[in-house]
This record gives sequence, C-alpha cells and structure tokens, in this order.
Amino acid sequence: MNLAVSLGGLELKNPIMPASGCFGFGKEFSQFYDLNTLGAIAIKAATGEARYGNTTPRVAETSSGMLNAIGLQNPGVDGIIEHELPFLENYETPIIANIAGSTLEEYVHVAEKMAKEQVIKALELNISCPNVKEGGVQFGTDPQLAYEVTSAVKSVSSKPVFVKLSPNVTNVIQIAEAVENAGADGLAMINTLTGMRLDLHSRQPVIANQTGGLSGPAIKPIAIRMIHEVRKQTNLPIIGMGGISSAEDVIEFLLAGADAVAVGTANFKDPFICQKLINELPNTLGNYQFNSIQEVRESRCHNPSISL
Amino acid sequence: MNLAVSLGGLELKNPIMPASGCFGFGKEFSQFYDLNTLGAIAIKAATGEARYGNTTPRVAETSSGMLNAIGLQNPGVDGIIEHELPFLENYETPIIANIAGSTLEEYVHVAEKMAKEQVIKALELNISCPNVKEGGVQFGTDPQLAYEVTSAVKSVSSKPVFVKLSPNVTNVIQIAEAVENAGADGLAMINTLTGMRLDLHSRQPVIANQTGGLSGPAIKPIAIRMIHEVRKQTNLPIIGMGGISSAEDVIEFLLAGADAVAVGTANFKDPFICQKLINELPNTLGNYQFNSIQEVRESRCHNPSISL
Amino acid sequence: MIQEQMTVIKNRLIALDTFEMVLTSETIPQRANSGQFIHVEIGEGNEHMLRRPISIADLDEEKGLITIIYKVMGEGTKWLSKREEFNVVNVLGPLGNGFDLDHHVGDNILIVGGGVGVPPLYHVTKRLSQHNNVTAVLGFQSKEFVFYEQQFSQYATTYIATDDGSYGHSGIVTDVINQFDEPFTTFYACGPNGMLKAVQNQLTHLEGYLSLEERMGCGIGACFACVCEYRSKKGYVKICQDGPVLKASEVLL
Amino acid sequence: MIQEQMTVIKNRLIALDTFEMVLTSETIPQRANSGQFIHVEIGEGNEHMLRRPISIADLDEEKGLITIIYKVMGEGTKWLSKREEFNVVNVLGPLGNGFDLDHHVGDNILIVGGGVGVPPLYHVTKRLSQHNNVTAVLGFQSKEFVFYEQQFSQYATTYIATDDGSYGHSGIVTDVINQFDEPFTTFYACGPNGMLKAVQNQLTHLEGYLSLEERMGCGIGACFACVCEYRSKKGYVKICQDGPVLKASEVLL
Ligand SMILES: Cc1cc2nc3c(=O)[nH]c(=O)nc-3n(C[C@H](O)[C@H](O)[C@H](O)COP(=O)(O)OP(=O)(O)OC[C@H]3O[C@@H](n4cnc5c(N)ncnc54)[C@H](O)[C@@H]3O)c2cc1C
Ligand SMILES: Cc1cc2nc3c(=O)[nH]c(=O)nc-3n(C[C@H](O)[C@H](O)[C@H](O)COP(=O)(O)OP(=O)(O)OC[C@H]3O[C@@H](n4cnc5c(N)ncnc54)[C@H](O)[C@@H]3O)c2cc1C
Ligand SMILES: Cc1cc2nc3c(=O)[nH]c(=O)nc-3n(C[C@H](O)[C@H](O)[C@H](O)COP(=O)(O)O)c2cc1C
Ligand SMILES: Cc1cc2nc3c(=O)[nH]c(=O)nc-3n(C[C@H](O)[C@H](O)[C@H](O)COP(=O)(O)O)c2cc1C
Ligand code: FES
Ligand code: FES
Repeated sequence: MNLAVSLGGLELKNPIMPASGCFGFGKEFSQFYDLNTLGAIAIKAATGEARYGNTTPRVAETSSGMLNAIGLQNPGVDGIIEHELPFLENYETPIIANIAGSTLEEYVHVAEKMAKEQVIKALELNISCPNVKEGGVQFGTDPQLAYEVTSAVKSVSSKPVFVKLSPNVTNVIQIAEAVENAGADGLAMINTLTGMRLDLHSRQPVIANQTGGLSGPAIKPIAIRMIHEVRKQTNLPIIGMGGISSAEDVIEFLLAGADAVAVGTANFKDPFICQKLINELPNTLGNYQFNSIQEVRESRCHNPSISL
Repeated sequence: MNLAVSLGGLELKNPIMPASGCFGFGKEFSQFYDLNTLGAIAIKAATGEARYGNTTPRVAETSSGMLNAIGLQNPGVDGIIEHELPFLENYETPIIANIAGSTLEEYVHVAEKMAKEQVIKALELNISCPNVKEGGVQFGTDPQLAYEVTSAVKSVSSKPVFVKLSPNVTNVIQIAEAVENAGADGLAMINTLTGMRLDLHSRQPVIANQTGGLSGPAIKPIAIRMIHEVRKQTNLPIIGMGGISSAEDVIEFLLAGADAVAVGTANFKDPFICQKLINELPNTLGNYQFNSIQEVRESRCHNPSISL
Repeated sequence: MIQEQMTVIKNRLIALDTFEMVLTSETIPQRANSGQFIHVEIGEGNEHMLRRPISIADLDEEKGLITIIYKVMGEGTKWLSKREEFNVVNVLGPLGNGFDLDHHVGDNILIVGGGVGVPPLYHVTKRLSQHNNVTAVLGFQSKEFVFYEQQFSQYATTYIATDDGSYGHSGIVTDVINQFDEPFTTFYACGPNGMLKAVQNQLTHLEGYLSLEERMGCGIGACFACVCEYRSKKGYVKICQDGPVLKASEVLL
Repeated sequence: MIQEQMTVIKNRLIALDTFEMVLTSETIPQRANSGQFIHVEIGEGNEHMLRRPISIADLDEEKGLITIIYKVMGEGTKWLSKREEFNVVNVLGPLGNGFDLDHHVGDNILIVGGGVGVPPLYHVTKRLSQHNNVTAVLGFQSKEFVFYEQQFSQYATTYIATDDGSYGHSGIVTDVINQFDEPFTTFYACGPNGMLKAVQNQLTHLEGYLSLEERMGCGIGACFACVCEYRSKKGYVKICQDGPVLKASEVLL
C-alpha cells in the first residue's frame, strides 16, 4: 500500500514521524533501526543560544502518561547546525526543525538560520512549551502574539512553517485561525498539557520545575477532540500527536483530521515503535476496510470543504 | 485519627465524598455500604425541568480514564426534591446539591429551591459541564459570566455555595478569582476535560454527542496542577477531584491545596472505593509521617497566608 | 448484588473468537436469575476504569459455579480470554433484572438469539424447558462462530441460521421464524439491535421480552449511561437496572 | 544495545523489600560491562509509559544469564517483584557506560556501596578481585536490609555498616572508611546522593568513580531527562548515556 502523504509543500513517504523532544537528533535511535524508514523526523527544539534546561528531576510517570520539564535544553541553533545536522545528512528522511524562543526576535533568528539548512525541510514553531518561564508559551495562548510570531517567522523562512499549538487554552480554534491568517503552512497539535505530581515523602513536586507537560495515551482523547475541532475550520495540513501508541491510534488521528502523525512518549516504552507503526499501518488500514490513507481522509465526517 | 474537616460553613467527618454524577442520588450505593460513613455526598446535577440527556452511547473508555456525555439527565429540581431527597434524609451525611442550567435564571431557580431543603447542606454550582450545548459551560470559561452566575446564586442561597470550575480554560486562576469576588464560599475542581474518541469501524465518534468529558486517573496531574495554582491565590476551601483512586491520591490532593476531595470515575471500577479510602486514610497518613489532616495542610509549600 | 473475587475454573475457545469461562462464585449461583449479568473488572492497575458487562449463561448452584460466554471484541474481552485456571477475576453481580419465567407452564415458547446475544438465553432455555415446549432460533455470522448448538438441543428444538449460509439455515433469524406456523405464547430475544428490531416488528402480536445492550459506566443504575427509550417512561429506563430484559412492546430501538 | 524478551529464572526475596532476579539473555551477558544497566518495561498495556532503570548486578556468559537486585519502591518495582518463573520481561540493554576496570593490576581498590547502590558493585568487585586487592564497604539502613554480604566476602574484604547499628559497624560508610589507613589506588562508589557526596568529599585525594541515579525517560540519551552537572561540560552529561559511571572529580552533586 502506498503510504505517502503530502503536507502542503512537504512530501513524506509515510505519515509517521517521531515527535520533537522524544527522539533527540536521531543518532540514538539510529542504533535501533534505519531512520530512512521514517516519514520525517522532528528534532529537539532549538533556541538562539545553548540552554542548560531545568534542574532534575525532569520527568515523572503518571497513569498512562508522563510529565516532563526538560526546559528546552539544547546546544543552541549554531551548535545543532554544526554538531547534529551533519549526521542527519546521511539520511533522505525530511527533517523538521522545532523552533523555540523567549522573544519574537529569538524565534526569527533561529528560524532564519534553520530554514537555510539544506537538510531541514520544514520548521515546527513551538509556541507551546509549558516548561520554561521564557519558553514561548505566552505566544501559544494569545491569538495576537501567535499571529505576530508566525508572520515574523514566515517572512524569513522559505521552508514550510508548521505551528505547534498548545492545548492549554480555552479555545484552540481561535489560535489556529490566528496562525492560519498569519500564513502558517500547517499546524502541529497537540503539545503537552500542564500538569503536576507531588511526592508524599518529600511533600514537594516530583519535578524540580514544579509543573511539567503531560503527554502519552492519557491525553489522546483531548488531542483527538482538538484536531477534530480545528479540522472543521481549516484545510491546513495538520501533524497530529498526543498519546499515539498503536496503528489504530494513527488511523484515529487521521480520521479526526490529521494528515500525518508524530509519536512522542511511546518511543520511551518501545524504541522501535515508529518503525513498528509504519510496518503495521497497511494491514491495520485493511482491517478497517481502508485501501489508502486518502480513503481515511475522505471518510472524515467533517471535512470543511464538504460539510462546513 | 480524627479525619474531620471544615469547609467554611460545612463540617465533614472526613474529607471524602463521591463526586456529582458518579453516585446518582445515593440509593444504589447504599446497597454496598452505609452512606453515613461518607464525609458528604455530591448528588447528580439538578436542572429547572426534567432533562432526558443525550443519545447513547454516553460513555467510552480511554487509557486510565473515560469519556462521558450523559447530558445532565435528571428528573428536574422538583422531581429530585420529591423523589430523591426523602431517601437521603435517612442519613446524617451532608448532601451537596449540584446545580446546573442553561441560563442564569435557571441556575438561580434551581439553587433557590435546593437551598431551602433541609437535607441539602451546600450547593455546588456546576458552571463547567462540557456535555450539553446549553449546559452552562460558557459560564465556566468566561470570568464575567462566572462572576454573575455566582453572585446571583449567592443572593438566593443561605447555604454555602461551592463553584465547580472547568479545566478547559487558559487561565483557571482568573475564573477562581472572579467567583471568589462574587462571594463563592468555596471551589470544587476540576470538572472533566473535553475529549473525543473515534470508532474505526463506524468512522464516527464513539459517543453520540461527539465529544465527552474526560475523567479518571489520566487527568489527575492536571487537577493537581490547577488546585496548586489556585491555592496560591486564595484561602477559599477547595473540594479537589480528578482521578482519585487511592488514599495516596487523597493526600496528594490535600497537599496540593484541597481541603476535601471527591471521587468520581473510580466508583465505577470499585463501588466500595469511597469507604475503602476512608478506612485506609489514617494509616496512609501515618505512612507519610502525617498525624492529622491539618498537618498535611500545614506542610503545603505554598499556603497563600504563608508564602504569597 | 455483591463484589466478589472469582477464580477461573475453565476458559476455553468454543468458536471463532468466542470463549466459555467458568468461575467459582459463593453467592451468585444462589441469587441470580436467568438474564442477569455480571460486571467484570479488567486488567491490573488503573488503565481500564470501566468494567465489562457479560451475561450469565449458566449457573450451577450445587458446585457454586457460573458460566459466561464472550466474544473477543476489544481490549477487555481480549484480557479476559488470556485468564488461566486459578487466575482471579473481580466481579460485581448479579446485576439487572432477569427474565420472569416462573409463570410459564405448558407454554410454547420461542427463543431468539443472535451472536453474543445467545449466552443469556441458554439458562433461560434450560429453565423454561422444565415445564414448557421451547423452540430456539440462533443466528450467527458464519459457521466458525456457531456455539452451544448441542447444549441448546438438549432443552429445545434448535434451529441455527448463518448470515452467509455456511451452516444451518441460510439467512437471518427472522427468515427461520417466518417458516413456523406454531402458535407461540411468548418470545425471549437477545442479540444485536438490528436483529431485535426485526424480531420486534415480526412478532408484534406476541407479548415478548428483549434483552438489550448498551455501553455502561457503573452497571448499577447510578450514572445514567445506559438509558433506553421506553414508551411509557420517556428517557428514564436504565438498561443496567430496569433492564437488560425489557418488554418488547415498550422498547423503542 | 538491544530490546529483548527475557525469561525470569528466579525472583526471590533476599532482604527486606529486596529481590534478586535472574533473567535469561541471549546477548547482554556477552556485551555488558560492569556498571551498565538495563531498562525494564513495566506492566501490560499503557498504564506505565516509562521503563525502570536497574543495574546489572552479575552476568553469567556461559549460561546466558544476568542478575539484577532491586528494592521495592513504588509501582514498577512492585510489579517486578510479582513476576514468577517463566514470566517474560521486556528489557532494553545494556545501557550506559560501565566501569573501566581493565587497567587495574595489583591495585588496592575501595568499593563503596549504599542500599540499592550495592548491586552494580558486585560484578565490579568480582572482576577486580581477579588481579587486585579489593576492600568493600557496604552501607544499609538496618539489619533487615543487608544483602550479599557473603557473596562480596568471596571477593573482597567486606565491611557492613548500618545506619541504626543493628548489624555490622554502626553508622555510615564514611565512618568505616575513616578507620582505614591503607593507601587505596582508586575507589568505585554507588548509592544515594548523600552518600556519594560524603564519599566524594572524603576521598578528594583519589581519582575515583561514582555511579549515579536520576529519573529517566528514554534511557538512551535522546530526551535530556537525566542530566547531571559536570565540571568540564556544563549541563551536558547524560547519566543514561555518558554515565551512569562518572569521574568523581568531575561530578557536581
Ligand atoms: C447487559 C449486557 C450483557 C452482555 N453480555 C454479553 C455476553 O454474554 N457475551 C458477550 O460476548 N458480550 C456481552 N455483552 C457485550 C460486551 O459487554 C462487550 O462486547 C464488551 O464490553 C466489549 O469489551 P471490550 O473491552 O472487549 O471491547 P472495547 O470495544 O474495547 O470496549 C470499550 C468499551 O466499550 C464498551 N462496549 C463495547 N461494546 C459493547 C457492547 N456491545 N455492549 C456494552 N458495552 C460495550 C466496553 O464495555 C468498554 O467500556 C453484553 C453487554 C451488555 C450490556
Ligand atoms: C542507572 C540506574 C541504576 C539503578 N539500579 C538500581 C538497582 O540495581 N537496584 C534498585 O533497586 N534500584 C536501582 N535504581 C533505582 C530504580 O530505578 C528505582 O528504584 C525505580 O525506578 C523505582 O521505580 P518504582 O516504579 O518502583 O518507583 P516509583 O517511585 O513509583 O517510580 C516512579 C518513576 O520514578 C522513577 N524513579 C523513582 N525512583 C528512582 C530512582 N532512584 N532512580 C531513577 N528513577 C527513579 C521510576 O523509574 C519511575 O519512572 C537505579 C536507577 C538508575 C538511574
Ligand atoms: C520528554 C519530552 C520532551 C519534549 N520536548 C519537546 C520539544 O523540545 N519541542 C516540542 O515542540 N515538543 C516537545 N515535546 C512534546 C512532544 O513533541 C509532543 O507534542 C507531546 O509529547 C505529545 O505527544 P506524545 O503523547 O506522543 O508524547 C516533548 C515531549 C516529551 C515527552
Ligand atoms: C458519568 C459522569 C457523570 C458526571 N456528571 C456530573 C454532573 O452531573 N455534575 C458535575 O458537576 N459533574 C459531573 N461529573 C464530573 C465529576 O463530578 C468529576 O468532576 C470528574 O469526573 C472528575 O473526577 P474523577 O476523575 O474522579 O471522575 C460527571 C462525571 C462522570 C464520569
Ligand atoms: S451503567 Fe450507570 S446507570 Fe446504567
Ligand atoms: S533518560 Fe533520556 S537522555 Fe537520559
């Protein structure tokens, strides 16, 4: 079965990619399988300067999920370009650069540099990281700021720009509309929900940063709902994510309105998961009487062009 | 160990109660254990007239949680007063009436009638039901409307009014502040998060209402985070809920800032859960070196009177 | 109704994807009525917050055993299918009302079952056959799914129908019923909604009973998840508490 | 590193809350180095999304076995403690770097372990003892928690300390170390951070190694969950990949 999907300007041989922050810059997972099998790779967030992230502990387990507050640790855009991208040039899989920042200027600076790299095929604008005070989350919860950062980044990027939306909002459609108006080429949704766990022995938050981002199967119903909501309003390509761990989940996201999907937390439970999903997808589609990815898209009950 | 807690004007012999909507009007669970053992009982939402609720299916399972879209089915405030409250008069456990409506007038009407009933010891204003178009959710996401409905209900109720907050908002503190300013005697948090599941065979939402409210352990980290956030800003009593299924969870909620807790979804897995938690709480407190509920409250790292 | 840790005595495949499980129970065999169901906890830990409703297919009061028959549909029934002898399963039951069978003596009774709607009818058939003449019509998708034909044959004149004609009569249960000209006193039916609707329409002249299915939360009448429309009581019939057995003439499917 | 379904051969209580588990492994015994760890999947289904890191305590290359020793702390280790013979556990490993031991010949080596930090040091001690003189100081909370004293004694002069004095020396490991006047060449330590800090401060004159613990996500270096501060590389040392064994002089605890 042909699994290829087209996300606006971005062509993927299949709709499955690892989610940003859960796959580093690919090197570690290349020990497990050939990265060329992946539809794309969303690499760890890049900021203007190197960041050292939050104090540890940075992760905690929750029921069917986890909290993380890594705090955007990364070697900075120049460090990534110099030390991490060369390895990825060995692969033909499109690389999506995740862009973070504290200020509009930082976003623009990082985006501009990344967009110039040949190996980078699209940008994912992370306006939704809940784990650092200066992490851009304000850009993801205010439609006006979301508009501004998106259009500023668009103006410096020749590559498609996907804006990654925060689920920690009253009205996700509003933000989606704002970034679409600003020229976004696509959406990525959802980032993590802000959560917390307390340790009863220490009586303190388990995560040093106090709060962390909730991800994993626990949040899947929220992701499906938000993608479904946004798909009613827009024809923009959507990279769906939030709790995917099976080929059935992939189809559920496609049916909800996603055009491709990203897998985050599940990589920690099973480092082979992305490859496994790619292998299982054709048969699983068949089990539900789908003959192609396109058929899944067409059986959405609510494509905007059809019903709304 | 003395487990009694005081929630403003409401005295409970222990901090554990079943959550509204998960315990009907108590009768069914009275077959399992003596309802007098409970700290309180939050009964199913009441509306002005009888409501027949949504089409079925109304529930779906999700990882460590569930979706529900009952749609506020209930016999109406008069029906409840006539047919359901008399049974509850056999018990000394304080009954909390959950009040819902589509309009401000309906809230006021239901609250006024309920507050007059002797067996009702407090009201819980449900401004956060995500499952009916006219379910009052707009009152829970807009601070101004939340203010208005709370002060209107306060003006007709001689009983303490707890306002039940929606987690489907960008800024829960804002809503908490609004209802506090409107005179709320306490808060209940959190209600369910709006979610969705799609059935791959039918290609339709599993729940007839399309979306449903996500509850259960999956959402616990979000509940803990929101209670922790709100506790930093207010001294109002908080009834905490969202995924509680163990005595450790109860203590985690108390530590986050709750003064009592409600248990919802877990009643479906184990109908004895509330009684079990009440029995286990003293030993579990002891395991973590707490000698009383008060000690848990005092070891919060962020009581507003102390740190903020 | 009670919560009990039941020990698995047997769990065997009896047809494609279909298992028969025998469980020890201290109280249910004595208390349960044909047509009632149990609510089964799934898995360890908190991944599965909802129990699964499964009908009681048979009871053995003497040995303290109950039998359930279930088809593997999703995660819950898959988990059940992996239980082995001596594993323990947490069960709530017996739940719901049952079939009221005691007043039948010398009657001509029609039993109509479809797929996983067949199990609750087994005990009904067994009991009714003591003092009545019972005819059972059981429908399945295809030959591989057929189960309990022999067991039913001990107590009732039994007809099997398969949708694809791979076994027994070709077609659906109503096709078989059409061919009868016996005058039945009543009927008891359980199966997919489509089948129940067809039976309801076909047998309007009889006062009969349907056993319904719906997704459940509590299983005991407290959460309003499992309602069904009922002619005489708008929107207020709960399948878990007022059902699963309801009067055919009252149910709006 | 590889993902393997390992069969439980043994899982027995060896001290209060402490279990020794032996697992079959086709590849790890040949590849692993002392000090490396495995990352163990917990439970069925999706309730537990994070694996649990557990050190390799011993290897048997011939029989294809590895031994781990773990203390029941929370849900994951509780689940592990309930595995029985022939159950299967999904393991990722061997992970992290190990202790570089090969250059030691005729050295005087100090091993310092605390609680569940003791296990990885067992294989280290066994290997070092072949060509060196090894002294092991093992600290536990109290008598009931002591394990592997005999096993260590086969390979090293072994001292046990308990915090409450209920067994061996009363006090903490550094109290015992204070009493030595042998000139050690190096030391290898693993245990709670408090202990490691004390050892680090006490033995500044020696070039030694610490094995660290931190909450982990991926366990392979991809998620930046498990970093530790390192004098020469600010913020960039990952315990799962660059550690868990790190130079004592470099680590900022
Ligand atoms: C009163 C009653 C008696 C039943 N008796 C039997 C029986 O004897 N044998 C048998 O094989 N099946 C029976 N069923 C159907 C059985 O409950 C479902 O097949 C089962 O719950 C599916 O669970 P799952 O986890 O395998 O599937 P999933 O689809 O993974 O289940 C997901 C959720 O949906 C619910 N669900 C899915 N299908 C149904 C359904 N048809 N009815 C109710 N809930 C459903 C599940 O309980 C669970 O909460 C009965 C249902 C009811 C209501
Ligand atoms: C490299 C390394 C080697 C280890 N070797 C051993 C060993 O040989 N024997 C042993 O008993 N323990 C060892 N530990 C500690 C062990 O990983 C934890 O005790 C275990 O993860 C607790 O899991 P739990 O589910 O029982 O506890 P919970 O507290 O329920 O765990 C919740 C989460 O926190 C994590 N966590 C809790 N405590 C720790 C900890 N101390 N270190 C890392 N993660 C933690 C868990 O992995 C899990 O993700 C090691 C840790 C590391 C990092
Ligand atoms: C450990 C960890 C680190 C993450 N880092 C990033 C990041 O750097 N940038 C980003 O946009 N999202 C980041 N995310 C969010 C994921 O990309 C994804 O949106 C989210 O985890 C939901 O998907 P999942 O449930 O499959 O994990 C991170 C998630 C985790 C668990
Ligand atoms: C089936 C069901 C019905 C509910 N009905 C109501 C309701 O009528 N009024 C209300 O305020 N909350 C209602 N809730 C929300 C719960 O009271 C509670 O806030 C929520 O489920 C979170 O707690 P939990 O995770 O313990 O279930 C309902 C929840 C469920 C699962
Ligand atoms: S399942 Fe709760 S009322 Fe029927
Ligand atoms: S656990 Fe992911 S980098 Fe160490």
